[in-house]
Amino acid sequence: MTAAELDAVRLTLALAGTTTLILMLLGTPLAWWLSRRRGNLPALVEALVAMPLILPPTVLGFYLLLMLAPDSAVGALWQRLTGQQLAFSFSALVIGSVIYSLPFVVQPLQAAFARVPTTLLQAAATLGATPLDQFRSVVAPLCRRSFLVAACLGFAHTVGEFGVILMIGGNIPGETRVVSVALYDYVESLQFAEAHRLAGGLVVFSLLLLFLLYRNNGRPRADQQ
Amino acid sequence: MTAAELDAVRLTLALAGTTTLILMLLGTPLAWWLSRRRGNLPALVEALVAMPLILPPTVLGFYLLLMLAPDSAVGALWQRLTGQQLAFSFSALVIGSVIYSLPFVVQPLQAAFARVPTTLLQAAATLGATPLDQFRSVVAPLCRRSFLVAACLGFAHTVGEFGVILMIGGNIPGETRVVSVALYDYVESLQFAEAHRLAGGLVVFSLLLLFLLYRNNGRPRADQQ
Amino acid sequence: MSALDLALRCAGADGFALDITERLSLTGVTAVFGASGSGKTTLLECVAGLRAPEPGSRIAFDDETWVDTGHSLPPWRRGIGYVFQDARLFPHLDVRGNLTYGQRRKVSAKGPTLAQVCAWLGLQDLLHRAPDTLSAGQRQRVSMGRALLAAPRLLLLDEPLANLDGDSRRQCLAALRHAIAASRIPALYVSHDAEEVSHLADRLLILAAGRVTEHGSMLDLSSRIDSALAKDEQAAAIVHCQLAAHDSPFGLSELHCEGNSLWVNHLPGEIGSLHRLRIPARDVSLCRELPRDTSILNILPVQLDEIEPGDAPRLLVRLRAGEQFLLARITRKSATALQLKVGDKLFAQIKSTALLTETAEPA
Amino acid sequence: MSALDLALRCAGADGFALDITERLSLTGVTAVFGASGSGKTTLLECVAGLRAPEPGSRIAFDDETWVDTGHSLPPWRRGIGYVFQDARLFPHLDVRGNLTYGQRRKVSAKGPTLAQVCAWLGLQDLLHRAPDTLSAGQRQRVSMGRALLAAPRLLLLDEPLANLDGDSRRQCLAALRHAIAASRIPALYVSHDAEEVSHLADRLLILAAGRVTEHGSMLDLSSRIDSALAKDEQAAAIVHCQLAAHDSPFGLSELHCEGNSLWVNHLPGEIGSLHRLRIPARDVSLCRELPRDTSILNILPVQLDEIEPGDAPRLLVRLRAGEQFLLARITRKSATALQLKVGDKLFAQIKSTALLTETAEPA
Amino acid sequence: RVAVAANFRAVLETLAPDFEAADGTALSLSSASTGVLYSQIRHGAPFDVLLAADSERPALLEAEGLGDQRSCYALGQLVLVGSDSLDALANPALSLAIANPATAPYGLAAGQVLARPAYAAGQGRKQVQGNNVVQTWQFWHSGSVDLALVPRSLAGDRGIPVPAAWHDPLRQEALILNSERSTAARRFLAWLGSPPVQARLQAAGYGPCP
Ligand SMILES: Nc1ncnc2c1ncn2[C@@H]1O[C@H](COP(=O)(O)OP(=O)(O)OP(=O)(O)O)[C@@H](O)[C@H]1O
Ligand SMILES: Nc1ncnc2c1ncn2[C@@H]1O[C@H](COP(=O)(O)OP(=O)(O)OP(=O)(O)O)[C@@H](O)[C@H]1O
Ligand SMILES: [Mg+2]
Ligand SMILES: [Mg+2]
Repeated sequence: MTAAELDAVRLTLALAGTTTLILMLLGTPLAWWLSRRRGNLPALVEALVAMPLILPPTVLGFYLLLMLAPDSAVGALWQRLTGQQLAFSFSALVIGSVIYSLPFVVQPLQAAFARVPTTLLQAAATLGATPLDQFRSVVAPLCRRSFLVAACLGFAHTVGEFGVILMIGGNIPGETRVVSVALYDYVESLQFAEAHRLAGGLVVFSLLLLFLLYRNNGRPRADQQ
Repeated sequence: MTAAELDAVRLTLALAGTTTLILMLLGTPLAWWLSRRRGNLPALVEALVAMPLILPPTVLGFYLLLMLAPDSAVGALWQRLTGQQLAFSFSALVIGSVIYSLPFVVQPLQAAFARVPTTLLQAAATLGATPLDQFRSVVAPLCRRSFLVAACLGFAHTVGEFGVILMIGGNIPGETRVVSVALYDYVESLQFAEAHRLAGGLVVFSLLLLFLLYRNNGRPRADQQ
Repeated sequence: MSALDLALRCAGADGFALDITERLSLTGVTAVFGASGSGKTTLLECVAGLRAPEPGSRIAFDDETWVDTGHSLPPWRRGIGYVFQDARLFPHLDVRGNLTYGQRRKVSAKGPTLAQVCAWLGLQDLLHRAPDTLSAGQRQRVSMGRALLAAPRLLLLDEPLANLDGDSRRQCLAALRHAIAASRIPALYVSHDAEEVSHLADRLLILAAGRVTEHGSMLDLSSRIDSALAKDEQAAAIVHCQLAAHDSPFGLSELHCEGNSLWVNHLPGEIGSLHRLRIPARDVSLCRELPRDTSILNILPVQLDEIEPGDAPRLLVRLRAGEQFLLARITRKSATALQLKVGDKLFAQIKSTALLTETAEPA
Repeated sequence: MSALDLALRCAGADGFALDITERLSLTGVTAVFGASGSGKTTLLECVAGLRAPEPGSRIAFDDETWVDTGHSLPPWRRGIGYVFQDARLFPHLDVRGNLTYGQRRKVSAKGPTLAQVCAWLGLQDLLHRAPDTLSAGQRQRVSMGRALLAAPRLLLLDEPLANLDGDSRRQCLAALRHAIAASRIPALYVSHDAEEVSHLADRLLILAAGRVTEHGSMLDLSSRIDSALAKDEQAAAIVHCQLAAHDSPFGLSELHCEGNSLWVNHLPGEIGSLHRLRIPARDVSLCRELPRDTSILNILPVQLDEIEPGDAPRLLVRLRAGEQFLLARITRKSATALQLKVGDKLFAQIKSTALLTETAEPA
Repeated sequence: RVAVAANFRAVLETLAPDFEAADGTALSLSSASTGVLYSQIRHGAPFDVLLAADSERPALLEAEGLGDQRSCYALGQLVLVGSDSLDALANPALSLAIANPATAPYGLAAGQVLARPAYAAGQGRKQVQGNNVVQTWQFWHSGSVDLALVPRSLAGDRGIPVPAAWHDPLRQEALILNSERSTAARRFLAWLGSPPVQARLQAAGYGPCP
């Protein structure tokens, strides 16, 4: 593996890791809220969360670029706060990936949360558990597998994403040039041997990781009740 | 809306519709099988299903193109059977979309199926329901919402996809030029006004559709048990 | 005669293992009795095909092999009706949908109608309700109705009346008796309630720690003082009688039992018909002289047949009345005071108010 | 004195509405009785805060307002222990995890230890087990233990013993009595079993179709022949007695009740201590003359106080023994034969074997 | 920092070490399609030089004041692959891949070639559009189409050249972007225009700028 590729791998892992972390932190309460409420507002929020799915990544990336550019409100604010430009930075990639991958995290979590029996939460409440405690001690362990699925989808999708990332990241080596973009570069510049190698490595690595994850987190009996 | 755009919309709906249909038909038994088995084979299959997530769409498209080309095994077989070339046909788009969107359908369904209480299936079995009948009369209605989520994710993702489609579809107007590709063309050729218009239409339409869907299929009580 | 042949081994957690080799006769009701955790539910689940017994196990229903080496008939082809300890209603169907679930899938043309079952179990007003708006007792009744409507060849009932109050309990018990008698479905009936069981059961299977400790006809087992049944507070003997007369003004019926009269609650039936009576041991007291001017209507001359040994405060004694036996539970103090010994001629007093319980079928 | 003040309205499906305005005294156990679907669970859920009553409802526990207009204390701050009709164990925790769930969250330092509760309820061998490998009765016992370990200020028990066999039932009942007596936790106890209730309860609340039909002390209600309780097959009177002597060789104790001796199963307690005895109406028979040479040890001279009117085959009669009352259920035929009328001097025979049931607390 | 059109990246990567050795300045290559690069530069992408695949977008950027000193660094050459003769373009039985005329200059050029009366007979053929020239070449390379009109830089010596007069010149222009490193950028462009480098570009399939 070349040094440039190593750079790209490092960057990809950092990006996917950060994104997944933020996604889980953000997506969990959102999904919980959505799963417990019904009405117009939640339905609207739910639809909004699904929006990034509809737009082609480059197009979404284009709009994100408009949003994050230095002359936009968000971009300007960021620049005032951090002194750095937002667009074409690692932070921009994280923001883009979070928005893009949000539905992959929220939707499975929401479906899982909705199926946690209210009766168990009631039992926990009578035993002195506050709602947060109920979530931590009952909902979370019962939905372990769905958390896994959500994190996997979020992570994998961030790894595989490149349209948005290319657009708002700018393919800058060591900064925003992640594996998917590098792979794209290889294919675009007809370096098929390198492309095969990188793609093969990516596939084998992910396959192994997912395989181990899925095997050891099979279908626990506890999840079925 | 121009005639060309209308063509693209028509094509997109046809593609996403067909793909979603096939995805549900294919993904449901697959997810069911995965949710009821544990061991190495299911874990491997599960990991394989998630693979398309990892690869950037254009790269995936490139490999798919190699797979579907007339001199490949699949392409040749197809040509012998149908007399038509597979690559750059609507069928190729469907195949590509199905592969690409499979994880979005299988994963939420699998998580939902895993949480259907075995006790209910046992009750159904003692009442004379065969496994297929149990699925139809117990699992399916209990997982109604997850089917909705899966179909939405699959549909939306097919609509939004363009890397794979561009690669194996060839951007042929009226045949493989779907909305996402048209939108991409607008952005690429600096026709921003058109891009905004098309993207806006897409977003508003989808938002409305999803909103209505989610509102009327809130969180049914029955799903919670 | 049809029978359920069992040669079962099925392990549970912590070294528990159900281990049964038994031939259960398939007419009427077989009660399954045993302490919490003794394997009653496990037995029913194995018979239903919901739990796989260990290799080498065999289950045959009449001439049909259900389980044998390398073969297991799936539950949905065994034609059973299972009333689960938890009701297990389908949450996405209303009561009507739950009730007719099995009916729509039944293979035989027999079986009661929806209207009949609703009337028996008092479900008419609940048909459109969702299961999660039902009270526990209501759920349990729906679950019974669902099993009955499937027109099964074998009923498996796991404490179906546990959550019911006295009235509903009596009503449902009557419904079960009726359904079982009318359609001649054999049943395995798990219960913790000896009285409930004696109303319904013809045979008794007692489990302890996964093994059969007793198995036999209700009649035989209930007249023994050394059976597990006798230890129960509700121990009772069962006697055969013939309906002799009706006393309509007082709402009673007169039965003849070994030449003596017994007065019981009005029994439907023709003069001369045969009946089985359950006589709880705790309702029987003994005197050496014929008591007079007492509110107790039923006094039988008996001979003391057997006295439970041991020095517990209370004893069970077996009394012979002609060819049949009664049980009486008395204090050891009384036994000593009366100087009871085998062979004594005594009078057994039985409160007629206690004799309200005719058992399952006319014998 | 502490009390639970209720002014509740809570609608259910199909026009059902719980409608209660009552002040429940909070010492000892209040039994909640009523037919299936009469609103018992609904009541408990409202008290626990799991179901929101209609606006205008009020619940106050001692001086603490739990529910009032625009205010509702959340369940986790009410300090209750709820034993659900379905056990509701946490499937992802083992038995130990379930038992200690509430214990780890309790606010008071009181409450029994894990070891104590396990011993009471026989859970020692189950601690590492997953809930789905437990039998129904085992699950129910874990659920009880979980509630007790949370050291609640108020126990809500919804048929906790429904799935238990006779022995486990007695064991758990004893455990509950012990826990309630030791920690003086008040309890609302839903049950269908009159006998179970009379062992435990000090007060009785009877519901029918969502409304309170009777509410009062167990003692008062149980000596009335017109209460809903009297209709039950298990109707019984409760009398106060004083422990007079132990008869160790025979395993009995002698009690004095209004100047008469009653022999019962050996009672733990000192000579002179006060006890409450439950005397089931069906175990009492009447004679005009003092019977002799009988196995019945307990014979009380009584005066006939009241006869249930009507022409049912069986009647309930109330008997005065000094300042206290007994109930007897006899056939109308006997009543007519004996020409019973109010004021008659009679002898009540009570089988001592029936007198095994001391009620909740020494009175 | 060089923003380079995707199809020029491979060539530039082989040349880059020479410049770095000669000048002592490290090159950082960022590639995307020219359209994407344009959007990025308009929204503040931190590049010093743009090597576009066309002349239109550098001109737009210059007009918007985001850069100056627009210059041609190479001229594209269109070739036909998949046949020995240009006459194949008149055969409707053979399928053809071109780049998207709306977004790629090579596509535009291909369109102009196909518009020639001599090839009118080929109108009914199956014709697919690649998103860019690379994809167009991949279509042909995978065997999915019979013919493709692609740059000579991709085809190597496999294709037959299309006369340059048949289409507008394919000027690939560079632009010095506003940044503090514009002197290094100017040195880079001067080096790119130097005869030895130009010679290597021609070997790679590019023509000299007029
Ligand atoms: N799914 C299971 N896996 C392992 N062990 C089990 C399982 N279900 C029950 N057991 C154990 O097997 C034994 C018998 O359980 P079973 O449910 O048959 O008892 P039961 O007689 O029905 O008791 P109850 O009257 O309490 O319902 C118990 O020790 C129980 O803990
Ligand atoms: N969640 C609910 N929504 C609407 N109605 C309900 C709900 N739960 C119970 N009901 C109805 O309210 C009435 C009282 O129910 P409740 O559960 O309180 O009865 P219960 O006295 O506990 O009966 P059981 O002894 O059978 O458990 C019943 O008619 C029942 O159908
Ligand atoms: Mg059981
Ligand atoms: Mg209830």
